[in-house]
Amino acid sequence: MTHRGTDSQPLLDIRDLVVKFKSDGREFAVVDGISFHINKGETLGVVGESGCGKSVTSLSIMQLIPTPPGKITGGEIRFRGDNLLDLPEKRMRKVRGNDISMIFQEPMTSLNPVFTVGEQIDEVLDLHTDLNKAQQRLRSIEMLTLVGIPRPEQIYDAYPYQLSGGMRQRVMIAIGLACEPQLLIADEPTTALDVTIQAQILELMGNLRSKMDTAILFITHDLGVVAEMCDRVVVMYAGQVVEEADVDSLFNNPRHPYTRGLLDSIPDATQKVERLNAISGMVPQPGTVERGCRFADRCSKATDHCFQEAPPLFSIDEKHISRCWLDKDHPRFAS
Amino acid sequence: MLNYILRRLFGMVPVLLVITIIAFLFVHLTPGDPIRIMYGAEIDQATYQEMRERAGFNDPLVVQYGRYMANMLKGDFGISYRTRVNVSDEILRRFGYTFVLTVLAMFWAIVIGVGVGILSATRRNSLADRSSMIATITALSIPEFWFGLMIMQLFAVQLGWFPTSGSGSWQHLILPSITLGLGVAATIVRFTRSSVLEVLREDYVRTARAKGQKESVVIWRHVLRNALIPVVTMSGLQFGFLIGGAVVVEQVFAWPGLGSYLIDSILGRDYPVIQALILLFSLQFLVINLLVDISYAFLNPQIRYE
Amino acid sequence: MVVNQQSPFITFVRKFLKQHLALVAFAVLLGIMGVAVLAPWIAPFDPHRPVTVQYADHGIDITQLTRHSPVLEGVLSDGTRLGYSDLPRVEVGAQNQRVVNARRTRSGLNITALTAGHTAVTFSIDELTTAMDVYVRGEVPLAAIEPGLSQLTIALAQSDFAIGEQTTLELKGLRSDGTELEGQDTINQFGTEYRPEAPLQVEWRSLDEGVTSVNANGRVDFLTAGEGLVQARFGDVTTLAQFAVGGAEVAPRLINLSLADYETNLTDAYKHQRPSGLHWFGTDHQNRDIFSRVLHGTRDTLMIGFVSVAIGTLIGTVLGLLAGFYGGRIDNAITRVMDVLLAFPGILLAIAVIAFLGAGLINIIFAVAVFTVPVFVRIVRASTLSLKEMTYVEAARSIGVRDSVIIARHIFPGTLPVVLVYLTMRIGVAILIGAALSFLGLGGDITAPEWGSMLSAAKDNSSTVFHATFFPGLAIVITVLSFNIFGDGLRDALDPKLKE
Amino acid sequence: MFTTRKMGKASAALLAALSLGTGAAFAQQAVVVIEAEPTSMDPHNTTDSVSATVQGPMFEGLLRFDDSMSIVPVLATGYSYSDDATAITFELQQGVTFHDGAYFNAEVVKMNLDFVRDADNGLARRSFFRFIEDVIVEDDYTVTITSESPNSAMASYMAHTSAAMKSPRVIERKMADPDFNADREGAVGTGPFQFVEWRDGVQTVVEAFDGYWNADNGANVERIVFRPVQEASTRINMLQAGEAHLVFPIPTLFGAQLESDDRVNLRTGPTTDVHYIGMNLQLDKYQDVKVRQALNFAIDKDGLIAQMLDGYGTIADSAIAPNVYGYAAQEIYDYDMGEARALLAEAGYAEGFTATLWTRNSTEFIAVAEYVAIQLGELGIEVTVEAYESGTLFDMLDAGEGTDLFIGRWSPGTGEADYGLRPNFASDRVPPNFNNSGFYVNEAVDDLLNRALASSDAQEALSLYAEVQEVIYDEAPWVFLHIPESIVGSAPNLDGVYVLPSGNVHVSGISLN
Repeated sequence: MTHRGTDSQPLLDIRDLVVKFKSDGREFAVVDGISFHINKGETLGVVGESGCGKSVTSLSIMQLIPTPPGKITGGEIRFRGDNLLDLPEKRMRKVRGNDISMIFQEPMTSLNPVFTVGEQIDEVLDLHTDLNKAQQRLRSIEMLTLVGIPRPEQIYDAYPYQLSGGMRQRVMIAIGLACEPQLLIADEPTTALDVTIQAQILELMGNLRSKMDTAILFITHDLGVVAEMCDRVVVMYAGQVVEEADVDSLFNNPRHPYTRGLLDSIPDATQKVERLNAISGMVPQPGTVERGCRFADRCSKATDHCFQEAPPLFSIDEKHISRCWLDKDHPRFAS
Repeated sequence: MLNYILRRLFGMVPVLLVITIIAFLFVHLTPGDPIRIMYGAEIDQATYQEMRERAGFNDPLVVQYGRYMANMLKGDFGISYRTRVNVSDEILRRFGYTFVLTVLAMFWAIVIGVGVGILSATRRNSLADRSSMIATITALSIPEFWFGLMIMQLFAVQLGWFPTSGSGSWQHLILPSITLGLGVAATIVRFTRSSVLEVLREDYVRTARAKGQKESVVIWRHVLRNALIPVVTMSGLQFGFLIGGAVVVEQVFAWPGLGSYLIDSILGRDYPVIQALILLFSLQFLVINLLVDISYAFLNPQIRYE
Repeated sequence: MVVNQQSPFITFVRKFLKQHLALVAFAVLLGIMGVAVLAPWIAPFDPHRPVTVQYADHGIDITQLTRHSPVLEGVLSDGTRLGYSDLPRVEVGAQNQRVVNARRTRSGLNITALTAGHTAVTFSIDELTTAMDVYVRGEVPLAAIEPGLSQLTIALAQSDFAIGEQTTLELKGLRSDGTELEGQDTINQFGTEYRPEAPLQVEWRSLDEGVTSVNANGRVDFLTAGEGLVQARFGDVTTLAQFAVGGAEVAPRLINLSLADYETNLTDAYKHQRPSGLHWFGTDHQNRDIFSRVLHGTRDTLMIGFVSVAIGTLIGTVLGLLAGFYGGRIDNAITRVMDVLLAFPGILLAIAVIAFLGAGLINIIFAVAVFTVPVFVRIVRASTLSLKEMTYVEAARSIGVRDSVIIARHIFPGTLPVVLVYLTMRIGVAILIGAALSFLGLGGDITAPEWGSMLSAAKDNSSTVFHATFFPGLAIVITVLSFNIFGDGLRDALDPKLKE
Repeated sequence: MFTTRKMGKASAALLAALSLGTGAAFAQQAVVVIEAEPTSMDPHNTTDSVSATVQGPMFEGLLRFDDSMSIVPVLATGYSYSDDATAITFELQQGVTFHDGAYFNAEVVKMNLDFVRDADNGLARRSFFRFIEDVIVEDDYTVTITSESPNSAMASYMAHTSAAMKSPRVIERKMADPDFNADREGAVGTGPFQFVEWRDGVQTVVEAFDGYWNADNGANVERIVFRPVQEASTRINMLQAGEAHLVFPIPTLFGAQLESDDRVNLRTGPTTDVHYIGMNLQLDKYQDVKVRQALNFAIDKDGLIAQMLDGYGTIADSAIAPNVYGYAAQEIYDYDMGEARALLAEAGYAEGFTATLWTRNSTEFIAVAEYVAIQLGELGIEVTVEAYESGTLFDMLDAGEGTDLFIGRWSPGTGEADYGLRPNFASDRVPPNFNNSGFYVNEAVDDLLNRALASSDAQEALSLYAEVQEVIYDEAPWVFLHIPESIVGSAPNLDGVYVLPSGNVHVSGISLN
């Protein structure tokens, strides 16, 4: 979470979000006080290993956390000023798919096998627009062409099982953007695709973003994608934000040891290396680290202090913050 | 789709042929002799031999089978040894009784089964869910005839709400159909519940919700269309087994359907009736299977039959 | 994601332990299996023999006699007493033939208790009758019953009279409980109290042809010479008085019959004794202890369940895997055969096999196994079809893994939850089918202490004797219920997608 | 004699009337529940008592048995034997018409008897009338039946239900068209009720025939409906719920319970069914009479009646039942295990032997078999019970191989000693012929039976039958068990029905007051 842009109010502003999950009678915070914001038309990358809480954060924006076992226990999610957590379910439904929409990681199972592609796109139009059946069909076909699907008329009447993974993801994007939302949450949209398709999808998302001036919350564990797609990046670890910065300053001047570890483990095609270097150890189970920095036991520069006391966020500069005692002589960040 | 149906119908013929052979052999090789059964100890050896000769029992089995198949193709299933009535007329007359009983039992079973199944799946671990689970498991563990005897004793004899047995008016149908439908209803509840739970976990349900769709529409349109496919198969299977159950229930409630007719004829070694009934039951079952498969394709586009 | 350290088996056990209901069911099942093994030692009675024969070695003295041999003596007019063997043919009759069966035997007289209740039993030789009261105690306590009159006697001071003389006979009555009634008035008084709705009175009658005449109060007039004979009657009971009138020569004749005891208590300890402290589930129509029979029956019933379903599952799963995995001709052949088997709906297939092979435990097991195979083929084939589509199977095939290994290691585990769930439920169904076969009269050895046969034997009197049908039926429900709940627990524990 | 227990208190009658629906109209229809489906409406082709009972109200013979098995005239006004008992002449009732309008006369009697005796008509009762040599029509209303050998039991044969008279038109139609199904459509007799319909598995209905010749004791109800219900407990429920007027047979255990039920009137009557355990005398273990007598002493008949029949039965003290003509009581083998063990030891089987007991698979038979097996077990004889469907059992017994012990029941339909003893003890009736399944061969018994049948002097016949029964009882080829009572349950307001010892129930006189 960096300093507020002076010019306008952020599109989405998350403050101290806490999400707890109950299992076997014990409750622990998968998301432990997260804050960040997205400005209009901006693409924010959220990076972290699996289990750091990035998917849960995205689901809590849409308030699709399955309760039980999960529950949003604290913080605010302000979208265009009003706190989504206060909205009654009826109003929240108005937001989903219209103002904020979401696409998921697994395209193979994200579409309903017993309905045609057209029916599934028409459904979101039917919910949020007053287009009649014929107009919905036209709009859907238009969206299909927009996302680069060949022979859109036939695909409109086809069933999901007749489409490849890439094609299905394009349909998901079509559904997501059909109502021209202001924010598109993409939860690892290309992870399940092979590389060539991945590139096409990223390029497609790039064009659409500029055409529709849609903000994208891009959740991934692939720093390569971040570099290519995102304006700003938030690095998450074990339910907390550990670093946030513009793309360039993050890649050129990573402050937090975890971010540096992530960047070092990107294989460099030019050098021959015996072993790829990786960060040793495992992500701690949520709620297992009571005291000190959560990355301490995997951090090569960890000192006793790191084990005793959890580091706060420090402002490296007005657009760059890091949660590490190494930067303790920087001013503490005050949101 | 059409030639698939034709192919399946054509495929049934050999199966039915095999069944007629099995039914024929099974009946002729089992111990016991219908002439002796019908006339008991009263007739002496000479008359007994005469009657066997006239009924053609002494001819070689192949000849008897040939005669039987020839008649059958003419739609004549022969004369019942026990009641000396034309078997096909008798079956036609009694078919209505069993059909009404099984259809009503199936009606109870589907209405209760699917309704309670969805209810308990959508309100998981609530009181309703837990109690319905206990009730269904218990219902599956009770022997049908024991349950029949108990409710007959309570509702018919003690309280007199319903007639104890026999046929006549709609009241006669209530107790037998509930007894018959009990087990099937419990099976459908369990199956519907697990199927709905399965689908609720699917990604496309989350997609539907992400579109801003109402929870009720998510359930009735997205979840049910997928969840009901296995339920249809299971109900199809259960309908076949209903006829089996009917055999016991008809015996307890003296319901003059095909079930009790079969038991009487097996105990009475009534060859023609046994053969005809076995053929009828298997034909009925194969037709039901075909209907289920066709509905399967209709419901689930993924499985296309060329 | 939370990375899981333990082996799948431990997770399975951990998840299973959370199913409290299934745990209880599992404990009940262990209990039932224990009973099946230990039945001969824990059963209070031998299940094959009637309990009355076994009471002796249970330290229960058979006070409940079901039989009584009355000792009858005749009294001659000259006072001599005759034993049974010297008496002429005695006619024996029970007033209520449902309560006792009274008759002559080669050695003497015999009264056998039939059902609970009270009756009088009369013994008569020509015009002489004496009676006794028999009480048969059953389940329902007897209503208090007034002891009836058993014997009349006339005390004759003098027996030879002259013509024209008179005498009044003194009548004495003896009730079955020993109380004595002096004189005709007291006896008549007792007559009105004993049967208010049809009061009994003493009646006098002269049996000789005109030698004597007697009035309603027992006053005798001697009219001509000869043997005088006067009968006194009260209900069924009679006595005689013999006179030598006008110096006539009179041979001694029987004037009275007497019994060693006029009252006896028997017990209907025959059959269908209601559940009691001694017999928790009561006794069946052969008076065998139902609780012991249920215990012994556990073994046979479980055997039907386990063995038949084990065979059915094994065959069914293998065929299902082959049909599902290979498809094409194999699938078609197997499905067609299954269609033939499935063409006999449910119990009909088992009936056909039993009717063909004849009754017997082995045949039931085989019938139920055959009945189970098609179900497993269909279930396993369905899940194999869907598992086959999974990417990890294609992945395995793409790296050249042999089909048999794919099926064994990749596909079969996927079908495990469905197979296991159905396995436990089919055991329940197998037990139910076994019971239904018995009910239809096609079951195993009808005399065996097996639950199905016990139900079949009791089915004809299920509406009158509740316990004979109720307990075996309850035993079936509890066993099948435990299997079903245990099956559910297994399924939930084994289901990998189970998030809880 | 049969004893009627009138339990009906005022309230019970009212309740029964109410529960049976509206007053007069419905009361005119009597519902009779029977245990099985009738097999035929043709008396000449019927062997089971259910069909005989259903045919009862429609058909009449020349004579019939009353409730104490004595012969009563019906279509014949009287009969007389020739002095050498080879012929019997009947004077016939005049003015009798069949339901289809045909007249009844001597010619019709001859046509009936000739038709049933003709082999190619394939009627089950052909062997029953084999004793008839010829039927001579003396005049319109006099007919004489002759037999080759002297036979004093011909009257009893003509009183049997299968000696009923069918309409001549039915016989002519059957002669003309062999495929005509007389069993279904041949129900045309002279009785007070005529055939309406027979729907298999549902009901058989007969209604009052207004042209009945014997006007003063015609039908007392509009219609009688016979409903087959196999399940005993269901039959009893129908009776208690007031859905049926008459229900039989009632298992003995229900008897005890129904005694105390006001809604039900129980009628019991002695039958002529003698239940016994047959032994295969060809096996050497049964050769010695001491063994056979030991088995008789080892069975507690009193206990059997108390436990298996709930008291509804008497001990069989001869090979035929008390109300069979010619019965002579013997001295019962009382239950005496000591005597039984001694006899067994004397015969050289001190440690006992193993045996198999064949029985029919109906519940009552199995219960008796179990009881006998348990008691023989106490004597050291290991008995395994094998239950078979009745037809299969007759097959196995007639085949004559592998027979050991078997439960038998025999009741002479003619109600006289010859048909009671000959089929079971005559040496020419050993398998495969029917019923001497124990291979009992005794020339003296054969001779006595033939002389008794031939003698026209009743007293001589009776003494001969007494002698035969004594010989049989002492030689004990059977273990003599019991004679059950038949139990019939009826609504309190039902009357005019009696149970024949042969098991048939005479319902023609049924009335609902």
